[in-house]
Amino acid sequence: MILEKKSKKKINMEKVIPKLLFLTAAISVFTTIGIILTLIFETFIFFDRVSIVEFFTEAKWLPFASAPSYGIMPLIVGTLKITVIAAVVAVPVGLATAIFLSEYASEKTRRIIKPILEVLAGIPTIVYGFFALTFVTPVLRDLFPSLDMFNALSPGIVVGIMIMPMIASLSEDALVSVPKSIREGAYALGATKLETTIKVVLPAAISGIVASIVLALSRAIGETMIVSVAGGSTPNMSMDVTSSIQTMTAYIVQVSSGDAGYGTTIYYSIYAVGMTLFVFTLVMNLLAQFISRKFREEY
Amino acid sequence: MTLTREKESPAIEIDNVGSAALTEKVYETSNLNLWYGENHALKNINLDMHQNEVTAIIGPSGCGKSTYIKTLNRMIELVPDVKTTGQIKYRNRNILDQSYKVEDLRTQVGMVFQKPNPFPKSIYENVVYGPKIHGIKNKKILDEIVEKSLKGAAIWDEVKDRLHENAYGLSGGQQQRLCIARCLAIEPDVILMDEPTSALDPISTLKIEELVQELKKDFSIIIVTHNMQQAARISDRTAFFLNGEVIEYSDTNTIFSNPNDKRTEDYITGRFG
Amino acid sequence: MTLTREKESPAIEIDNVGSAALTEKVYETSNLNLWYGENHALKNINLDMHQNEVTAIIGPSGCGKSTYIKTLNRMIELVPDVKTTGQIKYRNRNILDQSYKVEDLRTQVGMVFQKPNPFPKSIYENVVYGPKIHGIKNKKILDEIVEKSLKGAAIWDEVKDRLHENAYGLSGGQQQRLCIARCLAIEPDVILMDEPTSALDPISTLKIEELVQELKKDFSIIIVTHNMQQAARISDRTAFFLNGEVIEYSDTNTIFSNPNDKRTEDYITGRFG
Amino acid sequence: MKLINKSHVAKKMPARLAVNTICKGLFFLATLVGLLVLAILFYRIFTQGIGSLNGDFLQNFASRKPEEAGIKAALIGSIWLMVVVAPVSLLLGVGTAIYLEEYARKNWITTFIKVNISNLAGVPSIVFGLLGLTVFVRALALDRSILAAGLTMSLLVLPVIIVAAQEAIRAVPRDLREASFGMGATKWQTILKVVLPAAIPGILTGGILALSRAIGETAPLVVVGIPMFIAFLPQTVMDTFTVLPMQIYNWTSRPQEEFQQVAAAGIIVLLILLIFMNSIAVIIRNKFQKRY
Amino acid sequence: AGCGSNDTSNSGKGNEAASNQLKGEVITDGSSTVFPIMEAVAEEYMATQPDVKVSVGSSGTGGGFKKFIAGDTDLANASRPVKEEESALLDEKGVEYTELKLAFDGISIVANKDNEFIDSLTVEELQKLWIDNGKVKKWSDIRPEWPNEEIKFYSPGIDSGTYDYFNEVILEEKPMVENATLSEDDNVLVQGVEGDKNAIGFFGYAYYSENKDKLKVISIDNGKGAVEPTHETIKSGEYAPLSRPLYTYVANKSVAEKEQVADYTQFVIENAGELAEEVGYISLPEEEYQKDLDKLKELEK
Ligand SMILES: Nc1ncnc2c1ncn2[C@@H]1O[C@H](COP(=O)(O)OP(=O)(O)OP(=O)(O)O)[C@@H](O)[C@H]1O
Ligand SMILES: Nc1ncnc2c1ncn2[C@@H]1O[C@H](COP(=O)(O)OP(=O)(O)OP(=O)(O)O)[C@@H](O)[C@H]1O
Ligand SMILES: [Mg+2]
Ligand SMILES: [Mg+2]
Ligand SMILES: O=P([O-])([O-])[O-]
Repeated sequence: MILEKKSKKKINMEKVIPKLLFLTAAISVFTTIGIILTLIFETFIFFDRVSIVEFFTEAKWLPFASAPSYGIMPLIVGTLKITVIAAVVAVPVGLATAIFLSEYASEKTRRIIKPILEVLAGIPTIVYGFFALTFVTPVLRDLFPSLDMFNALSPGIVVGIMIMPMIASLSEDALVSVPKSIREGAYALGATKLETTIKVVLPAAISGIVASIVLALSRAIGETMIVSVAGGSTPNMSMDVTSSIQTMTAYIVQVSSGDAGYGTTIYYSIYAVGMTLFVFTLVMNLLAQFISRKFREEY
Repeated sequence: MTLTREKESPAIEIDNVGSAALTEKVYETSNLNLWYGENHALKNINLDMHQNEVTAIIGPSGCGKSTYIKTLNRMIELVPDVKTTGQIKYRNRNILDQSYKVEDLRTQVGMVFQKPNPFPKSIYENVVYGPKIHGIKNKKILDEIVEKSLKGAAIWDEVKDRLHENAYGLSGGQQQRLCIARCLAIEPDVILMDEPTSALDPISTLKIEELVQELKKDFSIIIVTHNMQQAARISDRTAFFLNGEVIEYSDTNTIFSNPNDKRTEDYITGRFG
Repeated sequence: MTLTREKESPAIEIDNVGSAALTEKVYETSNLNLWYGENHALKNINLDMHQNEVTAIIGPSGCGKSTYIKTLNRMIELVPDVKTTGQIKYRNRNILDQSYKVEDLRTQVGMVFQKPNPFPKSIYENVVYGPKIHGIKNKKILDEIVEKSLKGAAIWDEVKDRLHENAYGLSGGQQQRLCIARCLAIEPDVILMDEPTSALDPISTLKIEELVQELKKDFSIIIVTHNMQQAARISDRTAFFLNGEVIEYSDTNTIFSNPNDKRTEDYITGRFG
Repeated sequence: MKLINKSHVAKKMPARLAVNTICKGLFFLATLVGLLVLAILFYRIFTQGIGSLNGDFLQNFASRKPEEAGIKAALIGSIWLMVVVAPVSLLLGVGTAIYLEEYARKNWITTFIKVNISNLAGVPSIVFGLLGLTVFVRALALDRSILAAGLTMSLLVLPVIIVAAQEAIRAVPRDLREASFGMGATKWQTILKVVLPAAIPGILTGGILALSRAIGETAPLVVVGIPMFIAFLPQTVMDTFTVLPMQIYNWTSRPQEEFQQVAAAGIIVLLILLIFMNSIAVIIRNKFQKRY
Repeated sequence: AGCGSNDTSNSGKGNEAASNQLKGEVITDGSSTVFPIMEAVAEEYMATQPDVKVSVGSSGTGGGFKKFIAGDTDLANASRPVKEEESALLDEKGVEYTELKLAFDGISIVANKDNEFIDSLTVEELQKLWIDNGKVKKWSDIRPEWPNEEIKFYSPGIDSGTYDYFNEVILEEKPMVENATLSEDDNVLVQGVEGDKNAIGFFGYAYYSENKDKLKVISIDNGKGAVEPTHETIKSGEYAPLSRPLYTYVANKSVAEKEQVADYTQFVIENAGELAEEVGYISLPEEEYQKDLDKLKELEK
């Protein structure tokens, strides 16, 4: 009786839907192709004027000098400094928050705190920029007088604070979706909450956690305003976090909102930097995927 | 009326259980009430459990068997909004007292659940999880524990060649036996079993039942079961639950051959198989 | 050797099953093999199932019972990396043929699983899920279906006042009966049951068993069970699986009173209860 | 015969419990860090901006005079932007996640798409601006409209939604799907009626994070060419507009001290909008959240 | 207060515009330095012509020219004259344009409030301070009587119009001291100089005049005695060489074809001076605006 009710339309849906969904998935690919195309032509013009070898081997980034030097390394170093500092802040704090919320906090606490933290992720980055410059930097300068007005430390920490809710929130979801029965199994063996969490729940949720970290760090790499406001704009190669830096993104903003003439080599350099950044995140993501797959094999 | 009978029960016990009644008491439950929010799930439970005995808890679905057995190792606390009154003494200390550390309790009191719940790890890692968290690191001892526990749970032969594969590749029955092995690995004092064989085939069930008989020499076992034959076969005492109350608690022989309460008799005779 | 016996079985059937053998065949399985990756889980299965009969599948844990029953409605396809050869005819059409729409098949062939798996929705929504996806929208008809199905699964009285509460608040046994009700709601032709009573208490089990007897008047039922008594009590034919092979398939009386194969006998006599 | 030394186990117990308690404290402190930062930020912004926040501020357009400057165009513009971004990014994001988790076969195309998505998450927003300018503004001739900016922004936040939705869908237990298939439900019905409802909390988390980002972004819109000053309200998605963070950015870079207070007031408005949006999502999320 | 209305020479024009209600769009983009002037002009213009939709972007001088070249905008605001590369591209695309001057921005050199010794600098001293010589610079290197302490430099970002102009007239295209702290945001520089006792920095006049109480301004001696940057000295050209003009570029085609663009451009020229003053810049001498008006008249023909 029920079978007869089936309409032809439904069968067609089953064929159409996957194709539609495939199209939506393909949009991300089109976006990437679009980005590459947008970047590549201007990048070619740039490399027509500046040798690609110099770009990667030269240790100085001085595009505005009378004898300009285009060595991307200092910008990469600046970006890495920010990313590492942000990771050092965001990963432990974010994971600890996720664990606290999913394993220790009462349902009520959880429901209150999680959305509050998510507000942190939505504060305009320019607000964070001034927060870093006018609050975090002075506090840090009280602690370490040798710290410059513009430095890598303060924006790094603030970028960490900005991406922390992303890790906390997404990891918390991953932890919560580990079945309750698995936790019960561990508790019943006399495991403490900590032991249950670290040895059973966390590994079971590892793919979600790694995904959240990669996502957050990608955002740290791509972050612009905080770094431009509080990090200064002096590209350098030193490993020192107390002095002024410049990141790849900050350079792109500097030029694209600045005075550089359209058609000048400087103008095209932002596309070359953008392309480098793109490749940089690509490599990092491939690496993260590899690591996450390795993790998963264990379980 | 139930209460009156409960109060008489010690006398009945001594009459019927004979030597067993002289053993030490592991658990003493008195006036235990439990609510899930508004739902009064356990009503004034009074039950004593004895060392080196198998105590069976039977009763229809939803009568509170799982609830009660989970209270014995305070797993029930994981459900939000649960309230208890009364007391449960384990080895003379009230476990419902919040100063009693649940981790201590659960190290003494192992548990096997109704639905198999292996960790998403290898078979080996599942078994050594307990010993490892309790501080055993010696690889040789761990290997021995794994073999002994898996043999104890009658699953060694099936998995000995794939100890490092994921436990989720096992069939339902195999998973449950693995969970039993995991519990045995911490060598507990009491083992709580919530319908441990409901997912097992008869041969494995038989092995587990034999194992229970074996284990009771050293441990005390409390088992929830639907299977009245199982209760009759392996337990020394049986408690019959109905709607959150203990209707009758007595020596297993008495319960099955000569129940005191009409409801017990009705339930027993509705049996089959 | 197994194969030889399999080939003789039609003759045995006709001798022993009598009238039942004359009924129409619902399923005809021939030379079915199944691999999970490298693991050869079903080996050359040949089995016919008949209309308006209860066919029981018994065998020890891990022998392939669940695998086989899941192949009958192609649920096995959800496991990645499964390969099959041979054929299974349902009402004379080979369901392993990829042109056969699984949705059609599964609308005809309902299934109840080993572990209760209600949707995280209300009790009511669980039951009407099937009818709704098949296009029934009339509220009155849906209400009727809910009542009829829940009564059929012997759970109506317990839940009739809380139809719109979440199904996860039910006990394990109640959840499983809800799943049975959910299956009945689509009024299938064949019902596959994978140890449907393994999480149920005896009273509910009895009700389900009675229900199975009732349902077989209109439907055909294939049931996997550990409980040999259950198989003996409710089935017309019984297949005994071992290590992925059908060792013996015959009229239930014959299997239990006079098994052909030594292994069957060993398994049967290892029984208890 | 005993392999486990009970007294040894008992001796270790206090230390294990202590570690548990200490870690619990640490986890709690970590949670407080986030809350504390938020509190400091809010305190600073509110004390600075509350004076400028009044009815006129909400009803006026931007002005060169701090006391007359208002946020109307930017507030309405941000709301318009969300009206485009929310449905487009959720539809595309959840659609992609469903495709990847439920339909995609394990082949190089799928892997390629996945790598693509996580990579897009790291592309700086300004690059999306360049893309939006080339594709939406110029090639599709959408001009500097709400639609062009909204589509650009949707692409920008898409990866966050996809990744969150994928995780949420993956976490739905397999036996729920089996139950649905077992009743003859088609794949799409199963996804729509069983998988998605169960995955909604996780999807919404992604949605909140994504929209929060979209509402606070400036750089790509600047590149797309969205003006900073506008003294009229958009009527359709094809009109041009401006948004809160651009207006705020503009004010913070003014030399006059009074504009810093106006900027703070603008931030308060943005935060209120943000919290309002989050609350809606959180209410839906809490309604659906269930531990299996 | 309304603008144009208190300027008698413009009143005729303004009235004519008011009686003739226009419609359509005027799209302007470009320099963030010019943005406040353009915003003010647009604000006033829309009070007289509510149906003309004027939008003002702020994507930088370079970004503004890029859009101008692509034909996206009617006016490109700039904090420097159009560059060779840009005008080549404009020719290539066949975009004819007219340069209009809007106002002056005076660059102010400032030090920390607690700096007791510094009052004025000569242009040579400025060069000595800011041009890199590979060594760490101390105050005593400039004048021996000054303290033997390291100087901290604060400068606008290399890609800003302010830097560009400073680079041209002071640095003469030689590299700036390497350890200078650069920021794109002038408010950030104010913070830096305010918080650093040995700081010296420069930025737009408006940022100094709004923060007079927090900063110490340095007079510049260009051979004719020390001159402090003030409204008057900048306008008169006395404060030299550190004041630069700000521009807008209008597409000839837009003026010829779009009535509202022509009308708006005229409004810009008539009101830029006064409105520039309001937002912190300095107006040009009157004859400069008259020259621009004449240019515009030519185009409208
Ligand atoms: N988490 C819970 N929240 C609210 N009520 C619950 C919860 N768990 C169980 N209950 C209710 O408490 C009663 C006792 O449930 P319990 O699981 O203890 O029964 P049981 O005897 O173990 O049944 P079964 O044999 O089906 O497992 C039932 O009515 C059940 O609906
Ligand atoms: N998804 C899977 N992948 C690989 N092997 C599997 C999978 N599922 C089952 N198996 C293997 O196939 C064999 C048959 O399993 P099946 O679940 O059919 O047994 P069963 O007879 O139903 O057992 P039980 O009574 O314990 O449920 C077992 O050896 C099992 O380990
Ligand atoms: Mg139970
Ligand atoms: Mg099975
Ligand atoms: O925005 P600017 O080009 O004036 O620096």
